[in-house]
Amino acid sequence: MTNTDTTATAAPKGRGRRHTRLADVDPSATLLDVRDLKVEFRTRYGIARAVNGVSFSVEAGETLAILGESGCGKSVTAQAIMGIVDSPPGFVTGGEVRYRGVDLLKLSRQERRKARADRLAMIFQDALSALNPVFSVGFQLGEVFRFHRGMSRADARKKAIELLDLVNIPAARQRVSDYPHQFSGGMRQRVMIAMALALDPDVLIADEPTTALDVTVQAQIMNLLAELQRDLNMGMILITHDMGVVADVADKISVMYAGKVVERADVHDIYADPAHPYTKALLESIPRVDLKGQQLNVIKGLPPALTDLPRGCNFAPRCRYARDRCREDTPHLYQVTTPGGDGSGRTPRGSACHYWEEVVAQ
Amino acid sequence: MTDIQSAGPLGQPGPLHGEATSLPPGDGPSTERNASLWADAWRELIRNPVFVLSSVAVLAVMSMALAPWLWTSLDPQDCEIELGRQGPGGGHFFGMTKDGCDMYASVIYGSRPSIAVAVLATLGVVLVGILTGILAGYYGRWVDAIISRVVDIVMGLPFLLGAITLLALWRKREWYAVVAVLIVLGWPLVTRIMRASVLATKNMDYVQAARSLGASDLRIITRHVLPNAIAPVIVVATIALGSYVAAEATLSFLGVGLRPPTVSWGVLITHGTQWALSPGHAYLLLVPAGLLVVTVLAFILMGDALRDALDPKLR
Amino acid sequence: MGRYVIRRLLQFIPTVVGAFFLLHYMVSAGIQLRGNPARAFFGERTPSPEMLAAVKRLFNTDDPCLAQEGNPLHPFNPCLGLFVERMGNVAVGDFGTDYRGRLVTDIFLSAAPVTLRLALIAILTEIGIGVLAGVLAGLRSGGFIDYVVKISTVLAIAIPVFVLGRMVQLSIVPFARWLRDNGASDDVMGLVAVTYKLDYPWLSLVIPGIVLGVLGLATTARLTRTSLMENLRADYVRTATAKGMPQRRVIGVHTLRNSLIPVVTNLGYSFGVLLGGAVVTESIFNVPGIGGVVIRSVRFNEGPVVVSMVTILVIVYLVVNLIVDMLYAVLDPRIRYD
Amino acid sequence: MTHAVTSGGMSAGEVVLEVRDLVKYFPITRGVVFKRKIGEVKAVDGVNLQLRRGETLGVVGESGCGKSTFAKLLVSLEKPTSGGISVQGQDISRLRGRELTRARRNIQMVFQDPYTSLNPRMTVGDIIGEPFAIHPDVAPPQDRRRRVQELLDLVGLNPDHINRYPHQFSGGQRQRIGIARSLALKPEILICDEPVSALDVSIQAQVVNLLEGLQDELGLSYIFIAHDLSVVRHIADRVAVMYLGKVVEVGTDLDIYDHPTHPYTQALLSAVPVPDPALRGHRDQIVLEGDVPSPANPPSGCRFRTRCWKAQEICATDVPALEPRGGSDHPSACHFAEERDVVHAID
Repeated sequence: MTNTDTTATAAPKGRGRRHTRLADVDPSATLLDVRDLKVEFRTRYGIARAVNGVSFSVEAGETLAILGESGCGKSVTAQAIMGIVDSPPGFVTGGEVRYRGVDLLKLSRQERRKARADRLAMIFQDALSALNPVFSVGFQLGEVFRFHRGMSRADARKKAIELLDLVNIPAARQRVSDYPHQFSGGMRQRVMIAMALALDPDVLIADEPTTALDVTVQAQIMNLLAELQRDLNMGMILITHDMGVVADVADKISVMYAGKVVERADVHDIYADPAHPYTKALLESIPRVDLKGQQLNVIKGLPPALTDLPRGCNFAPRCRYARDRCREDTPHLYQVTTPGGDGSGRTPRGSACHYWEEVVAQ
Repeated sequence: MTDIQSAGPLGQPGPLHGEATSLPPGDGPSTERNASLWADAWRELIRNPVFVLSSVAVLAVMSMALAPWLWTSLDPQDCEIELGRQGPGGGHFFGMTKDGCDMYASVIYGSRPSIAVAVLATLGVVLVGILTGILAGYYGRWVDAIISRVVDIVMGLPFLLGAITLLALWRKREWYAVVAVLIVLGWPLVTRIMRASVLATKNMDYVQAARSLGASDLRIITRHVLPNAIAPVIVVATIALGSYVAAEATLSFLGVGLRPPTVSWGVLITHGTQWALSPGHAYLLLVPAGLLVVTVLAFILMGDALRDALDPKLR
Repeated sequence: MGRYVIRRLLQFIPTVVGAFFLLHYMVSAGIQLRGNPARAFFGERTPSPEMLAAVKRLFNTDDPCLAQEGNPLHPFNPCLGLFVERMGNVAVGDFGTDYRGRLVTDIFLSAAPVTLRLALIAILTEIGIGVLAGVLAGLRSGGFIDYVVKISTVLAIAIPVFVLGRMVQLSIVPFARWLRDNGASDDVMGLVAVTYKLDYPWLSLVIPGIVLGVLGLATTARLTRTSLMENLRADYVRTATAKGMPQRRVIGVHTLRNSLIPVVTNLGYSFGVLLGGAVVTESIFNVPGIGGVVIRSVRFNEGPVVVSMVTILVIVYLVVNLIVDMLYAVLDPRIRYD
Repeated sequence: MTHAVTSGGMSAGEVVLEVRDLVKYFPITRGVVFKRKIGEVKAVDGVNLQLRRGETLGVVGESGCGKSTFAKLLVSLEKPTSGGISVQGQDISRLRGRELTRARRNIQMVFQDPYTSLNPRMTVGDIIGEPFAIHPDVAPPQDRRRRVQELLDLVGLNPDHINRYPHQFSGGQRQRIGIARSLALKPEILICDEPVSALDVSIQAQVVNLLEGLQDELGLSYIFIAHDLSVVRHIADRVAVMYLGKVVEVGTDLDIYDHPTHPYTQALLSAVPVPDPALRGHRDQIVLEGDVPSPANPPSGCRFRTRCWKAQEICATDVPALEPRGGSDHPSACHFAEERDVVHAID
């Protein structure tokens, strides 16, 4: 472990007064290491613990998928990493987001902004609302270069055209002065990607990038993303609810439920031997295009309200493995060893279930 | 219907009933909001001190207009011209009007014509506006084209200028002429709001569902469109009521509104403006104008509070 | 953009004609219902038939259509022939004369510069202070400034302009006296004058202009505030932040432009309010502008002069609205490329 | 044709719904005062389909392919430009007034969005009871409450919740309310327009299972419109694939998913991700270029030709008919139809 690491752990909890600096990055440290991240929303109906102690890490050239249903806190996690949680009502109340060893949560505003510009980038689900309707895409792309690289208008425009070319938008030279509403859904998402890639980020966070798109367009966009990620050697965090998309592109997966990571594993292991009842139930509840006559299993009930989480395991009320212990004792992330894994042990597996062995065995 | 009656629980009772039974009895997913949206808005409103205060003020003013004798035992007609413009004091806490009547009694009784004009004008504007708004929004096509064009045209006449013109040609300014002019020039605003609201509601799937069940237009409009589209109109109507109270006064001031012997707030304030700059007579303006401003303010604040409570975007 | 402009221009013509027709129709119906304003002009006196006829001709109300008691449409006869005739007159700039024979257009032109100055001061107040207050309140919603802006704007909306004008005068009088006693310069005295002073064509209009602008200021501030707050929550604002743009650029460029769209669209409507308010303000501050003329014509029962004056103002209003719509298209490309 | 495979058993084969040459064009107008037509959006352009008793016909396609307009035509929310819709032999597309209202009892719709398809100002009892209010002869007033409670029970909701408002229910529960409403008049046919696409994955299965259970119980026939090909495969007996207002391929689920012959079907299926990382790189992947063209200005000849890797000159001139081709026995509208398995692993 590195120097910055120890000083940061020694620093008082909560938002440290002492700012760390982006210049302190250690190139040998993990690209992005999120530890025990906590975000809460203070609403008039109480405090919603949207993210409740989430940890994961990504290396360069790696794709981590965060999988979960709506309201599980996956998008808020992404926003907390970027530092764009709407505040109020949202507050990051704990944890660390280490980029190459530097805790982004302890950066000054100015440095944080620089990190957003240069190191991290994000793609949003709905490109139509994520792009400003009153500026041309050329302006919105070029702005990044004009502002962060001090380029002239003409140069920024040239760069914008290059980027549009990079994401395969036909006739980029003409389309650069068009407005977002003049593009189709798929093209808009390409513009979004171009904007994210403008300053060669090391980490790309894609928040449901294809949910609003048709399957054939989804395939185009996912291929483009995978290709760019490989070429630019980025670490990618893919946030989605679609288990099919994840199976195609992710290297490893963290499954979230009610603000917590309930299972994490290598992509092959998790589909072969899910070790958490939630993951297992999800896999059994989705139909597959290549199978007929499948029995769809149903997960009874609803996810808990984040303002009123149950005691013990959050999933216990819906779980078919649940016992008394589950309603009392909050499970931590147990280390999982699966018999059926391919033995390479690329990613340490974890499952937040007291009875994970039983889940794997069945 | 026998097949459904005999159906009972289906083949897979567990999963089918799971979602419903897993909830604690009597609890929906959001326990805080356990009633209709109006009830919800109401609960928020009665906790809002601004709304409570402004509705108390509105109720007070309304009772003045309906039953002025509850507020004063004095007769506003009981005047002595020699006492005109006598300042506050000597049993007349708010002084005497220009014509030597008790100012307090005059202001109380003066609420009636002012409020009556505002209430009637608002009623007319809302009725015409809702009707035309529904026609334009629901039926679309040429009905909408015609109504929207007429709305544009009437909106092409600035409100006060239009009112001055129309009333200038009316020799005696009876209350109903003022009401008529306010309605003629005011309805397009409500039409526009209602039309937009109906258009938004009309595209909701529950309207399509009712139509696919074979519901008549009348049923769809009264049961589905109107209840869901009317909230913004209620907000606007509340604020309009206040602004019509002010409009009555302004028209009186310009010499085209109500005029003596009718004693309205507008008439009293107009007298006040004529005398206010001479020393010691400011009360002639400040007393009736103060009450008018409080009234208008109450309606506006009430409308604002309603908007906040009814606007789903703020939830 | 070109098609939008053409479409707007094409819509402009029927609106103008329609507005004139509405005005004409209500005026005609008024005459048919309530008698000829030429008669009202003489008040209590009984004019000779010749004099009455002469005034009717002067007021352009001698059309027999207005007195056709037997007509089934009476008293709601639209008198289309008269309307066409009047439109013809309007088209060549003939708005008739007052009872002394002065051309209404001349009266209008001589009074217009004063009103123009007054309106300019009012609009500057309205936009400048209104947008600023709205932005400050919207950025710190729930904060102290927001509170102050909220209260003062609601108050400003609740007080009728003529009451506000008189109250401002009431509070200025002692202040002006004190200034005079302390030997303030003439310019300062011009500024705090309670009525218009010919010697100070700008200074003595500052206070009336601000009074006139207050109502628009309040609506502008409220609109800016809500619009800004709505846009601050928009996804594209989050995108701008995620791009690493500093706060002032996120707000100054990405949020403000979008927030000002509804404010601009409201400007046209608020100009109509301003015209009405100008009549009131000019009357309170004795400003010899168009409003003064309108009020005088009302007092002297010169209804047709009022109609002519208002007709000209409606043209001005509609032209301003047309310009505002063009401005709207400049701000919002979604309209332009419809 | 031999593709009439049905489920349910009992009176299989009887056609309950037949669509002939169904066309719906929406005019595009321009003009300030007088609207003149400058073009048409060809939303549905000559669709022929049959639905048999107890069968589920899946209709799949991407946004803009006309499948939602098709659903609205079937339940008479839109009037067809031409063509006919026969429900049990009666052409409902020409009906008006009371006759239409009566005919609606046989064909009802389940809507996509459970949040906008229920009137927020009405109680659940009023929502599910509205069909009885509109068709008073179906249930006498004193029976209505009981009938509503039976329907609630049927779709797996607590019958005591009759006086609650929609916002007190979750998305899945709301969709059950919508299904209960559509069943009130005992229709033969349900048109399900994307009934699960607005729901979370863990809730989708509940609604899919409910629909399947109801079909077995009540002998319903479904037209199941969706963009999610996996769900359609699960529930449908036969599948029609739509592209730009036309059906390009139709057949049993086996025909379409395991033996597709139209290039568009193949591309569509290959784009569907399979939740199994073991198949990664082992499936035939076809990535189409570009977006779906505008239905206001569809390409000449075969509409898919602008994105098709097989397109030749004939595709621009001749509209391919929907007929069995390329050694396959199910109809496909491609001049160069050829079977290609894109769903399963190829090696």
